[in-house]
Amino acid sequence: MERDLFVAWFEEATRLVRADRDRLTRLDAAIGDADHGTNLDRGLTEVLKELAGSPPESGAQVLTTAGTTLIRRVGGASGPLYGSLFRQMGKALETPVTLAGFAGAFEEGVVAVERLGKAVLGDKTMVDALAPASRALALAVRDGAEVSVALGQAARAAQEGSKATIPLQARKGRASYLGERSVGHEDPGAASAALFMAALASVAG
Amino acid sequence: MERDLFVAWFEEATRLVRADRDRLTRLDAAIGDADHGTNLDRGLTEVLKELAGSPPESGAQVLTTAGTTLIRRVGGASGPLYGSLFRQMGKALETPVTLAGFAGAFEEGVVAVERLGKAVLGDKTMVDALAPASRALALAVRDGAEVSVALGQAARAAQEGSKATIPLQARKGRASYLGERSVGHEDPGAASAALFMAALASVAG
Amino acid sequence: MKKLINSADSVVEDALNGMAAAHPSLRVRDRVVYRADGPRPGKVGLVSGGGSGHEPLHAGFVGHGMLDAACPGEIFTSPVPDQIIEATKGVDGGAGVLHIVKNYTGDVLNFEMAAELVEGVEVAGVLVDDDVAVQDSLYTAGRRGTGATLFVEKMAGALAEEGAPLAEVAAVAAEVDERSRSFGIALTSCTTPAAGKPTFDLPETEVELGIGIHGEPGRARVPLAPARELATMAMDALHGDLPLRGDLLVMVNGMGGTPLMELYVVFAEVAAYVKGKGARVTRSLVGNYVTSLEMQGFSVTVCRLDDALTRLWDAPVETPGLRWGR
Amino acid sequence: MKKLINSADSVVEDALNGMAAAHPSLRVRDRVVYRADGPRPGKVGLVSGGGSGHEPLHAGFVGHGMLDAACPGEIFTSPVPDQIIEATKGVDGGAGVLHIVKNYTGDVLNFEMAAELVEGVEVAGVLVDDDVAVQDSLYTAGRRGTGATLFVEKMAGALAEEGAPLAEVAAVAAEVDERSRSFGIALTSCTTPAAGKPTFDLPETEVELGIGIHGEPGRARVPLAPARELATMAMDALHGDLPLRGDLLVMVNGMGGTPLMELYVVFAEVAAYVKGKGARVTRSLVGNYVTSLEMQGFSVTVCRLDDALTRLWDAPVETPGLRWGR
Ligand SMILES: Nc1ncnc2c1ncn2[C@@H]1O[C@H](COP(=O)(O)OP(=O)(O)O)[C@@H](O)[C@H]1O
Ligand SMILES: Nc1ncnc2c1ncn2[C@@H]1O[C@H](COP(=O)(O)OP(=O)(O)O)[C@@H](O)[C@H]1O
Ligand SMILES: [Mg+2]
Ligand SMILES: [Mg+2]
Ligand SMILES: [Mg+2]
Ligand SMILES: [Mg+2]
Repeated sequence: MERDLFVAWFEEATRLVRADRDRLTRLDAAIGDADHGTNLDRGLTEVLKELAGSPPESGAQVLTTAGTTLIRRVGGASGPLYGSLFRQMGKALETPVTLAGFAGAFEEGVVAVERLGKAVLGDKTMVDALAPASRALALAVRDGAEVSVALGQAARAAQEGSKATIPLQARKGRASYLGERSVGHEDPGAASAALFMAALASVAG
Repeated sequence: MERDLFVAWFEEATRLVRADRDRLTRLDAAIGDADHGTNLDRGLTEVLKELAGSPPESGAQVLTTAGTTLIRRVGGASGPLYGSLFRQMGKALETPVTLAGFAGAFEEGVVAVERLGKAVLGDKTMVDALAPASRALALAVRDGAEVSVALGQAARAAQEGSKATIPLQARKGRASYLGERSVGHEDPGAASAALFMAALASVAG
Repeated sequence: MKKLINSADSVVEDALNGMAAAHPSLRVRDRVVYRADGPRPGKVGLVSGGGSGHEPLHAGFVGHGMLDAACPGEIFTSPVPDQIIEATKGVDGGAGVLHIVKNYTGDVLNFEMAAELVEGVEVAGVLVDDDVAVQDSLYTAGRRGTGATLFVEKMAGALAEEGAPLAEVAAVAAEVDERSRSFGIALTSCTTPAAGKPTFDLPETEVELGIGIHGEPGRARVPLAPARELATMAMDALHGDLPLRGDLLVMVNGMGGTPLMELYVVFAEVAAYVKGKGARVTRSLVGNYVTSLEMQGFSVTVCRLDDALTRLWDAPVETPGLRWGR
Repeated sequence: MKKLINSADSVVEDALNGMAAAHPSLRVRDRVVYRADGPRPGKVGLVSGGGSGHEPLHAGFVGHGMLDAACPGEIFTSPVPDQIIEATKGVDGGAGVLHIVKNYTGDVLNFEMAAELVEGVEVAGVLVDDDVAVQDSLYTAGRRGTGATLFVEKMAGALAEEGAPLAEVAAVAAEVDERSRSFGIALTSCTTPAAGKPTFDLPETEVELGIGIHGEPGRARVPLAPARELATMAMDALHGDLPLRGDLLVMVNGMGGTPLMELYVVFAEVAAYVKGKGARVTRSLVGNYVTSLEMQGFSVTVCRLDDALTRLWDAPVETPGLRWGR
């Protein structure tokens, strides 16, 4: 059932974020305010509670519930940004879910993040992981790739995108305050976005 | 000239206190508020300035000037206590200065300290160095000892008295707040009193 | 980490309980701190908020002549839209509500979402961005809001208390921000309860120049120097951005762990600097007002006053963190 | 040592210059801080003082309704008689002067000497000794004066402002002391500028119970515990000495380096404790008021109020460190 798959995505993402909570917070300490791991962990814990408390009926509903919960519970920059990603995906996702449909919804979500954050690729934000992932998905769809291959490529693209933030000077978010001193550090939001994509590849791949 | 001798006493005491300033402050840190070395150093520096600025005419005047300056410049507990010691000595000291006369004046000074501080031997204060020194002086006078011998014995008695404060539980001064935790530390005021006596033995002994 | 807390998770909640217990003039409900005597019909409501850890900002500035409500987020994490929506509705006396928002992505996004979602209340917003340590540019997040937030809250609050309409209150808020600049220097890092260790490592011999109020590292590290030199660095940065002229409101603000005595030492240098530029400190504030947990260090905020703003600054205020005139 | 100072030698002087620059209501002359509007004929003058490093105590409490002058000594070193004599003469409005003296050997001796030497002014004294961490006995220096000093200065100051005679002002001062108790806990040591290193070493996992305000070590070390437990230890010590009953004025005071947020966490626990004993917190104060340089930690001071004292507490006060009602 597609609904369970999406629930599993958030369960796995929560597991990965929790396991990497201190790393995410450390990344945020270096160029931000040392709360990204805590923020996401708190938010995802609430998401799982919400999903368990009033189980949604569709994959799309899982996404909107998760997005709304993140907006309502996280705060900070990442709360509204991740919240908008999933809410927009939920709105755009059609049933039954196909790989192409998912890729389209994901792209809409990423565009929502870019709009809200006024960030473009290379600003050293979560967009630097999300946008390449979306692009990889779209290419995989075009090439008629298997779901597992497509999601694997998306996860890899996100991971590479996150690492690619290291040499960048931040132009958005808290890291931008550091100017040149932001160079040489991975963006925490890009790193957590890579975890989301890895979680998806692992449950649906 | 006796006046020069008393000036030399304060010069030597200043030298010794300055050399041991950090040790005195460390002793005060352990059972007090970490300022005894600084307090005395500041006060004695002012005493030397005062003595140089308006040179007193007699040994007695050196003592009263020093005492008044310590009262006016040090503050804390040790300012009034050392100040009273030297002021009272200055009042009591007769010209020409004899060893017996000095011993008598010193005893009066020590009594002034005890009165002002309401401290008795064994309370773990400067009295624990001053009173034994006074007693040693008196005994030496009784025995007709040489000046150098008498002052040497006084210095030793002060030094031993100071070390004897280590096992005591303080009943006066800041160290009394520590109750049993004051045990095992040398009293900073007793330690500085021993320096005063050592200085005297070194310039007049 | 050594902190007077029960647990990292409960610290914001516990502190709010303490505030509620200490100040009968406040009401705390669902993570919003309100004036107990509000809302007042016809009065513009002032709502601010942001991450916790900056106390007394913002909750300590709720009261007569200043804020009507504050929305405290988790430590260094902006509040969520729900809090802001509740606060906005709760303080509306029919004359609309001003959101005073420090310019951080998180604060801006959450306040924007709340402003969109709240219904039946006219909402205006002001963005505080006074920190000259941050390069301002079209392509970045822009300057941070720090010390000037207190000035904006105080002066806009005074005008609102007089019954001025929303547009005027918002305009004065923007004007105060426009006329204010800040610069901060840290001697030590802060430690967030959740992270449990210092956000940055700073050697005994160095200071961070141009720090914000979230333990963000600054723009540069320089050797520890006497207060006079550090004050000069801060003042040069301010003066270089907005020349010091005329009557000034000057705040020397502690970052939370710096004792008042040291702030006065800095203030003496700042006052001398201002005098040297031919300007006048006509109003001042020295203390821990916009803090960063237990960080040691200071920030200076300067606002170029005119008579109208001076009057608003002097107007009575009665909050836990700032009080005079009543 | 990381401090915002120019030099260890000049820190008191520099801070006083900063105070003078920041507060036109004060006059600083020869190491005495006076009310600029004093002395007032017929009003009893209030003089206090002590070592520096406890800011805002005492100089921050000079002003209408509180002290007429403060005599700041070197860091943690009582002032010298000359200062106290000058201050006493300077504030005398013909109705005599009250010396408010914290019970430390140095403070007592220097104030006593000054009282003896000052001529032509009627002087009364009150000794503040509220710290229950210190065993009280005929054979020791007795209890220290800590947080209650602020209460004594406030309430005696209010009575003096009303024009009460010296004997009455002194009696109320003594009564406030009698009804007040304090207990302090340190998380970290302070560092005096002259010593340059922490007065005591305290492991990351331990706290000092029963500390004073000069970096004196406490009576015992215990493992670091949640705020609730630390607050309970402090309150048990207070309650054991003077049972909590009726209306209470409660101050949760920071030692200088503890952020306000943590003090509110402690206050919540203290308020709950008081409630549990069936007493009432009717007035409170939360903040850094009687400090120990940059020490982290807190003290609780409780005063058993009656209506007369409540009225004196509520009376207007206008000082840099405490202000309400004007
Ligand atoms: N304007 C923006 N657009 C896109 N992503 C952003 C933007 N600002 C911040 N982010 C992302 O949010 C992350 C920080 O999230 P978090 O630490 O939870 O919030 P905060 O910065 O408020 O403390 C950054 O690492 C970055 O990836
Ligand atoms: N009541 C007292 N009688 C005699 N000596 C005392 C008394 N109280 C304190 N002292 C001495 O003063 C010393 C402390 O001096 P100092 O550190 O300069 O002053 P403070 O205690 O005010 O900081 C103690 O070590 C002790 O020897
Ligand atoms: Mg962050
Ligand atoms: Mg001492
Ligand atoms: Mg944050
Ligand atoms: Mg001292």
